[in-house]
Amino acid sequence: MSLLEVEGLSKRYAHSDARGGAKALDGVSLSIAAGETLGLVGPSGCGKSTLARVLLRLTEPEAGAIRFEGRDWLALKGGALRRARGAMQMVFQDPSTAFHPRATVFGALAEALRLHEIAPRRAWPEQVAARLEQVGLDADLAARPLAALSGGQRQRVAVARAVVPKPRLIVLDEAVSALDASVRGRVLELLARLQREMGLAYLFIGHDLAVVRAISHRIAVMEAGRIVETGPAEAVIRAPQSDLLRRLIAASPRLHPWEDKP
Amino acid sequence: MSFLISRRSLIGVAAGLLASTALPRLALAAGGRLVVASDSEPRQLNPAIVASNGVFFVASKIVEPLAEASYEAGGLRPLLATSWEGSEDGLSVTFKLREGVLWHDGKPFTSADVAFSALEVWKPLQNIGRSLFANLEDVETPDDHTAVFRFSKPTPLQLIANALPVVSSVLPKHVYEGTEIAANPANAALIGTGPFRWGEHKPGEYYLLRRNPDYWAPEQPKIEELVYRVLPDRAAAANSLEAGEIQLAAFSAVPLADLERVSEVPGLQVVTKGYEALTYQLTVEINHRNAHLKNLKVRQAVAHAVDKAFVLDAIFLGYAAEATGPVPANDPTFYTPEVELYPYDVEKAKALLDEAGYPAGADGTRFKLRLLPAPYFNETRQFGDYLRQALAAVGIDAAIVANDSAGHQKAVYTDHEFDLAIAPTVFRADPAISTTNLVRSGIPAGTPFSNQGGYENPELDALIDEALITLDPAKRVDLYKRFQHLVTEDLPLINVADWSFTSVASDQLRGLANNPRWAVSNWADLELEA
Amino acid sequence: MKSLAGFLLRRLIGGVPALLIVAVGVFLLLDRAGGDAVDAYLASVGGGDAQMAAALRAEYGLDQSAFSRLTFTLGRLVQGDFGWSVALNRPIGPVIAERLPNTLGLMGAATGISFLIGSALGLIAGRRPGSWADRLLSGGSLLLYSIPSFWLGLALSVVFAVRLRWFPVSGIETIASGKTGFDRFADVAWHLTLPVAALGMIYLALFLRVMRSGMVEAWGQDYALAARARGVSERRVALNHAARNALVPLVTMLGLQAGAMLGGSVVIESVFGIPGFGRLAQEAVAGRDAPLLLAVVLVSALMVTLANLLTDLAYGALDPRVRSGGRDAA
Amino acid sequence: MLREVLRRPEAWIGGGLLLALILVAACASLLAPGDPLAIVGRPLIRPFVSAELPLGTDRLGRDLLAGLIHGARASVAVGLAAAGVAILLGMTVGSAAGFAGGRIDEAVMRVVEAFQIVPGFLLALAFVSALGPSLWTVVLAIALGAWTGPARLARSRVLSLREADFVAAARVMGMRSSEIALRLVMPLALPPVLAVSATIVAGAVLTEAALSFLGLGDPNAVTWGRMIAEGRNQLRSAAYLSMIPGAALALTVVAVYLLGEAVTEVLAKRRRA
Repeated sequence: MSLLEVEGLSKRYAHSDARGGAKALDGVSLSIAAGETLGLVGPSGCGKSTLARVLLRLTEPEAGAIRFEGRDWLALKGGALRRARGAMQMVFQDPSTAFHPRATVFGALAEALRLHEIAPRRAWPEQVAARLEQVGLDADLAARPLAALSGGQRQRVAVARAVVPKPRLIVLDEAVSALDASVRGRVLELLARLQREMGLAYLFIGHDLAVVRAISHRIAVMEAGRIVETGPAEAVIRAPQSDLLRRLIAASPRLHPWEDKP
Repeated sequence: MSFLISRRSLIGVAAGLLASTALPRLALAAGGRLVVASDSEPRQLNPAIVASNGVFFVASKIVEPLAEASYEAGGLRPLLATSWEGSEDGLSVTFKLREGVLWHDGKPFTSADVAFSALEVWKPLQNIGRSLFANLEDVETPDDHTAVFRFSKPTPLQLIANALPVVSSVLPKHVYEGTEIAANPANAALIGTGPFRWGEHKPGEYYLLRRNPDYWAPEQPKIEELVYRVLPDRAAAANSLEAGEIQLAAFSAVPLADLERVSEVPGLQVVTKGYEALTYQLTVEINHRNAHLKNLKVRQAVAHAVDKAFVLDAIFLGYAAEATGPVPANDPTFYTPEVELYPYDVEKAKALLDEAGYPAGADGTRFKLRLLPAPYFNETRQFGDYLRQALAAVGIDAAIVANDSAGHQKAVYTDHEFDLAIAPTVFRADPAISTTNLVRSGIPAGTPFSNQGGYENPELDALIDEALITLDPAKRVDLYKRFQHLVTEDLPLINVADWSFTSVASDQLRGLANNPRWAVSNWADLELEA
Repeated sequence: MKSLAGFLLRRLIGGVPALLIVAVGVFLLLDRAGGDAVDAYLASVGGGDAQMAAALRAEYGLDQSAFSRLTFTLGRLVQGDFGWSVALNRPIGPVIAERLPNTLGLMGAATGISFLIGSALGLIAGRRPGSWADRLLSGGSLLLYSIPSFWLGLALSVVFAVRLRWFPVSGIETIASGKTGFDRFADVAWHLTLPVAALGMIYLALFLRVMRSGMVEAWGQDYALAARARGVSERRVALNHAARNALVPLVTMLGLQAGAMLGGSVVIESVFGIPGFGRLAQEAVAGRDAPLLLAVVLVSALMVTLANLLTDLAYGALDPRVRSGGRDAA
Repeated sequence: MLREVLRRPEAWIGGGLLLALILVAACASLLAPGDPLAIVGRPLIRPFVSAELPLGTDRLGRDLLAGLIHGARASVAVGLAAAGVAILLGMTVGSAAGFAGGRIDEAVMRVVEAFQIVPGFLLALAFVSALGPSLWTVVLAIALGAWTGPARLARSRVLSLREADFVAAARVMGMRSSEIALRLVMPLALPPVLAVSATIVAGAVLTEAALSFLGLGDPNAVTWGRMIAEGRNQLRSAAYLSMIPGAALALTVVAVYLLGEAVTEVLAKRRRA
């Protein structure tokens, strides 16, 4: 049984008049198994981010069903939803906006520890240090404000924060797009290591086909709110079925940015 | 004189600088335009319907009464009536009317106009006439210049005569007959027999009246144009006078505090005469429903707590006299000094309050009251501030409640939501016109300037009723002297000051203040000299 | 052009709910006040009796419920009829037509003059921040900004009208002067000089400060630096770049202050005896004349809405990045 | 932040003046014991003539200095209370609308608009005349005209912050909405509103004075506006009656503005950094 099962998800844009009542999501169905990475590609505005927001219950769909860990995910409300949220986390594209502007590294991680009651207050410093080490950061950074960190460091903190509640699935919404190529590689490495260690599943949203291919087991292609093609990563790239994917491949001269695919 | 020259040359310079717009102000030649300050614009300007000083100030120049007040013996000067005579039984009064008088539209003035005005306007519509003419049954007109008023009950001629200047403004029958009188367009563009004709009214700015060339008195009026400049702001009136923009500010439009300074300005004069027949009294109205104030000792304490000398000095700056009772001392007929007096005595006031059973509390306070000063004159408000302090000195905590006029009318005269109120009541030459109302019981709620304090005194009521039908003038006067005594003895209200107004005028004006209702008389003989 | 008209129409229609809220609010407020129109009338005539009061209440419709009076008044307003003023005993439409120009003249002149002088002085102050001219102007404007306008009005009146007699003490024009055309215009301008000065001073200070800070900010911007690097004279940079940049917040301020200015003119009208909207509002409240107050407030609100609209248009014209979509964050 | 503000000379002057003023206001009863409206001497004693009454007396013989001191209390209290009510009301309504969004936001903004298009002073005038002048009606009347600015500012800040990634992140982490609003969003929405609070306080002090000038002040309290209004009739013969409180008023407003300016400048610098 899949970890996440999505069926017929539909959602209109919030300001429907702005885009002629177009649907951001139009009957999206997909599934992700435990420990699996599903890559999601598509042009900007195709509904990828909306899908991410719907999955994370940041916005509600108009139709469709989501089963997560065998539960009706959309039926969860209030306190039950808050407690269940730990199982599905998210890493945002821009690490500079993903934290409260005045937060310190310690504050950001401690907050996650507090919200999920992972550790008692006195254990926080030790925990935070461990978490930082886990994502390859120096424990001394804890006292620094996030604003003082580099983009890559911040994104590592974001990943560290996301794994605090021991999630089963992390939605990575263009999580490495804003990073420099060299930094990007190392963050992808980190993600892969965490997946191995914690048995995480990823929904990896990206627009760079090469990056998506490198990290994903399977790839889904999205266009105008619909999934137009799904399949194992290599197979899909080798034999694209949809026009969109063909065009994406054509636009990607270098489909091997990262040699050693795990 | 040199001042005048420099002043003119200065204006000249300014005028030259500013496209010569200043010139009309200088065109103040003899018989020219007189500009007068007016602090309000009455919404009903018809003096036959609304007999009030605010209306008369403008309207009395256009619409005339049968007679005007006078400093001469008898106190009256004939206007539209040349003589009046009462019958022995007091049931009728015969007026001989002036001949050769024309309405402003050219029609002749006759007894029919008087009969119409009395029966259709004064008696049913007029704020004061409604009670005064309640017993008027009919007006007969044996000829064009005789009108006989017939009453159902004996009515003293003295009262009618005293009331004539206030209640007897005559309207043209041919204009008003068959119309809804209160809504007649002529109310906003008056037609009368007076020395001035209606010109125009620019709301918020001015009224313009023009000389009536066909006025019945020869060689009158002496002024071409009379302009009432609307100046709701009192400081503006003083400044405008000084700047030469207006030539007259009546009814104390210039703040008293400024008078001393203004009196020294060359070209201006301060006149305190001309208001004797419309003396205002600064009166403390008392709500007798209040358990504390129901006690005579408390009322006496309040009276003793007020330092009238201070009030006259600080608030009225000497332009007022101490009031001894409900009739002002300057009334030549009815006033008596033989009344109960309440000299300023804080200790006595405190003792009276102790006796009344209101010992001072730990903080020195005995009880609390609501004090509502009427919002009409600076002086009533200032007296409110003073009274609060004076009462605090004897242990009464009076909180001032400020209302505008509508709010005050409702709070005091309809809802009785007050303990003490301060009113500028008017004495109009006869106690029966608007003074006895202030203490008579049984007046329905909602009647302004009447006894709404719930005071009831059968003895006083009987006296008031008797005076209303007492024909003999001497007896009437005696009754009202007794009335004054009763009022001061039982203190249904407390009279603090008799206060007269002042006028500030250009010294080019001749014929100022020549009758006791001068500001609201017709100004036919007023002259403007070069 | 068509889109502009559509935009205007949308904005005006969009303002209707707000106007309705204003109308109902003002009506209910006056209804809560102590005393009604008849009380005000009786107090003004200084006489009358309860029977007369009852008759008048019936005549004025005051014996009906507040709700039915409100719907009646609103219904009439929708038909474009302001109704009858009980306080003034005249139809309201002509009263508004008489008084509005006075207030608009006062406000308009004060705005225009303070805008021109204020932004010019702001330009001078902002050209060299920290210079003695800047310090003098900034300090002086702060002081002006802090003086209550009515107090300033009184002082101006005493000095220039009473002492020097350069200007009239009060009023909007010479009484019954019979002037027309330019003469009348000059007469009104002469009468309005002091009130405009008293009202305009605050706004002069305000515009000066906004212009100055806009300039100061503009100096630090890339384009100003670039222009200076290209060797463009400081004067031209100041006028062409910095000043233009500073105009945007200035115009915004202009729109935001329209309401405040109308409010400020109330006090000035009282000091200088100008029969304008402020005095009319006071008369309406004093007379408990709901239709009149409603008319004054609604027309004022309409004026403010129009001023905001004009600002938006000017804003769009000044800064092409701003589309005529309306401002959300004021 | 405070240190940065205190480094500016405006802050020193403005803050010093205000501190002195607040001190005077707080100790009014000590500095001038008794009722400031009490009649203590001959009317119209000029300033600097009597040692007992250094600033002289008014028309009724009330101590001008006592009035000035107690007036400081009332004027400052009214200014602060009105600004406080306006900011609190504006913040609450504005941020509630921002958080709620949708129809509620739409409806609230219509109300805000309604208040914004009515000239505030006109509203205050009608409000106080209708409900009768007391310190509280005056405070409310002033606040009614001033709350829309903070409301709009707060709303627009909340609207943009609400969509921020860090808010989404907090929700994903299971933070309660109330905690998000109070701990994350409000502290960021507050500074721009506080930056305008100086203007609101100064405006409130001036509005109170203008209302008193038109005779709509609390009749049982001394305020500077009332003193100016009462002195106005003697502007020519006893100018000090309105000059002294007028100067005090202007000085207070200057002080508030100076302090506000220092804060605004520091905030602006921080934003640029």
